[in-house]
Amino acid sequence: MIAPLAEALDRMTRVGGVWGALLVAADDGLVIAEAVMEGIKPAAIAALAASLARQSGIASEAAGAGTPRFLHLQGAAGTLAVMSAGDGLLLVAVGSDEMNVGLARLEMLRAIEAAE
Amino acid sequence: MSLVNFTTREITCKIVYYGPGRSGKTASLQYVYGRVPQDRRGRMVSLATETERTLFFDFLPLDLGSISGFTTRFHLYTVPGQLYYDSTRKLVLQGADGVVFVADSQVRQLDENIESLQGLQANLVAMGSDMRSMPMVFQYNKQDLPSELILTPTELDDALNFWALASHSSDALRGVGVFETLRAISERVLRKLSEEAPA
Amino acid sequence: MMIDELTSLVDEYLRSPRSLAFVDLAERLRTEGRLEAAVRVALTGLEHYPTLSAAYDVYARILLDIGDLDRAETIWRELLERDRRHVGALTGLGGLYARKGDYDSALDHLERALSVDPADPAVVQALMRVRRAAEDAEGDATSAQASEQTLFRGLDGAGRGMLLADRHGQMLGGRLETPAGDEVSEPAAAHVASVAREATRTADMLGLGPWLWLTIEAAAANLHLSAPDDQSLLLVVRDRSMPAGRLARLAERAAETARGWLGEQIL
Amino acid sequence: MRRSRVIEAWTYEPLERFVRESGARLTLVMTPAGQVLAQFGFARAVDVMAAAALGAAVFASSSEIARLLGNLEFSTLHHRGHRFGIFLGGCAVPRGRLLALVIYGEDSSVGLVQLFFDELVRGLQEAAPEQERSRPVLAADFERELNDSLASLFGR
Repeated sequence: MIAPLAEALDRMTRVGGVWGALLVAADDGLVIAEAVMEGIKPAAIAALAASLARQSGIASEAAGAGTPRFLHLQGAAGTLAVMSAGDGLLLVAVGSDEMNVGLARLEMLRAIEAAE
Repeated sequence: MSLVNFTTREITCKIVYYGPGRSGKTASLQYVYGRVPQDRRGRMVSLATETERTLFFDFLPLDLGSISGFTTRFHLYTVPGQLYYDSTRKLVLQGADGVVFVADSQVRQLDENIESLQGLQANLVAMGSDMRSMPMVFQYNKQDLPSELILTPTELDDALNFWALASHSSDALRGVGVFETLRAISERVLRKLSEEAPA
Repeated sequence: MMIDELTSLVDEYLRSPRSLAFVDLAERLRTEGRLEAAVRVALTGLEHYPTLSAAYDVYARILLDIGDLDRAETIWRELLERDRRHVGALTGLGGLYARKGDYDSALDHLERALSVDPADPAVVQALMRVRRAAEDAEGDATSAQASEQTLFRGLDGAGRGMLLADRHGQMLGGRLETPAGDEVSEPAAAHVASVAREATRTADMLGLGPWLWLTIEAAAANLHLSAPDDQSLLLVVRDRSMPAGRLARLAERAAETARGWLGEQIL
Repeated sequence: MRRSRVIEAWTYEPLERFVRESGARLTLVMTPAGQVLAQFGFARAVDVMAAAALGAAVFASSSEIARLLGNLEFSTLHHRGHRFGIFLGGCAVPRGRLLALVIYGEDSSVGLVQLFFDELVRGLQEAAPEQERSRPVLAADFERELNDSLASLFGR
């Protein structure tokens, strides 16, 4: 994994409540890179996050809101955050319901700037 | 290996047309494709090169209707004849329930026929089968050519048919002998099924 | 049920008694009220297919019509043990408990059936029947009819940025306009149902627990999707000037309003 | 239009759940020789028997390449086209090896197909019957029916 990418994912995993961070190919729903805790299945996260992003994109366009940049799915026991990183890539963070989504979002933005 | 379903009473068998390049394997299938009503066959698939030489295989699914209460289907395949394609020939031969060896009756093609037959034997052995256990018939094609250019069926039997298998003369382009050969191999494949159950 | 449809099923069944046509035939005979014939076809079929869930499902429905509620319940319970998302079993148990007057269990099973397949009209019809029966049983069929326009009155964005839809992507109330003022309520309602289904599945499969809400920060606006109750979806859309946290709070209040309004509606 | 044609009933439930969850357009379950055991989804999207033969050929040739590379075998193969993707995967059941050919469109992805394919394999393995008891297949006098059938095929 090229250094900046590995570093960015590593920093995302240091945000409170994060169980794992991934870079995902949006169209294929496949993992490109990941840093996840034991017991977390990256393949499932990538496939489902990409599918949710695609469906959300269609709904957002239909509502006249344009292309989504960031998704935050809140569950009773967990959280999923997905940011569009451009070029058909998604940055994904998954974690507990206590996850600091604001901080995760900032780390994602930093990772994208670092990659540019 | 035949797919037999006792619940829905359906049989599907695979028959492979084998032989040297340009011996008339594809022509035989094209004749069958042209003669059989549309509702009794599927689309013919041909994986061929630009120069219409079979690259991988031709495929033609035939519906024979009900035989002994079993809906019976035959999947006819051809293999590429050129020596170069031996690895793909091996793949197409996998799971075959019967083989039609299409020999080119021209005198100048005898060596190619022999070489292709040896290749078939080697491939069958590699699959755990052989000429005796695999239902097989010979189709001596191009018998319509001038007699001085071709070997007679008897001469071809002497040169190729060491196992006293059924052999039929044919002119695949005009369809002569194609029906008889297909009937012969179908009989042998189904007889094998009726004598012993699927492996 | 068209007679020729039944005859063609009977022909297919007689031609090959082992074919799967027996499931449809048993169901057709059941809906025709010819319960004895339905039982015979179902039991004969089960001899050939001793593990086919669809066959047990239709057999249980026949038993229910016959009145043998206990055996029907046992079969549907076993189906659910093998596949807890089996729509036929969930719907069957819903009808069974409704017949017993146990409306809470009936609604619970029917709502679980709908969460598996929100697009199933049979389940929606059953839900409506049972809910109405439950209301009648409680004897408070008030019929206040609040108009849709007053649905979100007083809330920021009411009338153009709040939309209530059912799980099948159809409008319940509210209105949504693009920043340019074009109404997009219908298309938005249609698509949020798919998003909600994906959010439910994603949360379930990734161990995030039941999903509560989804926010989408998009180029021209922020969207907040939540479920005021298990039958409806609330979409709140505000321009980017409203931060995500405030949008979530606004959506919570809109959800409360929606629950009240839905409670007053007779569906 | 019937959404499924199931030759072997035990494949129905795992296959139906896979198509529902993965959003695949069509899924075929077949033998390595390309004989179809079950199909589920929009069959009109493709000529099923031709697709099965070609799918089996792709899997056979890639397994041969894997063998040449000393690699045991590719477990799955994926080809992404513009509008459709093709996914091929193997599955071992008591009777031998089966293949699944999955065709999916833009409303799904190879990630989703792979995610639910693993579940399909488990489902097929649990549902698959043991090796079928061997029984004689055809009546001894099948030749007459065979000849009649072939003759009618060739319009003789």
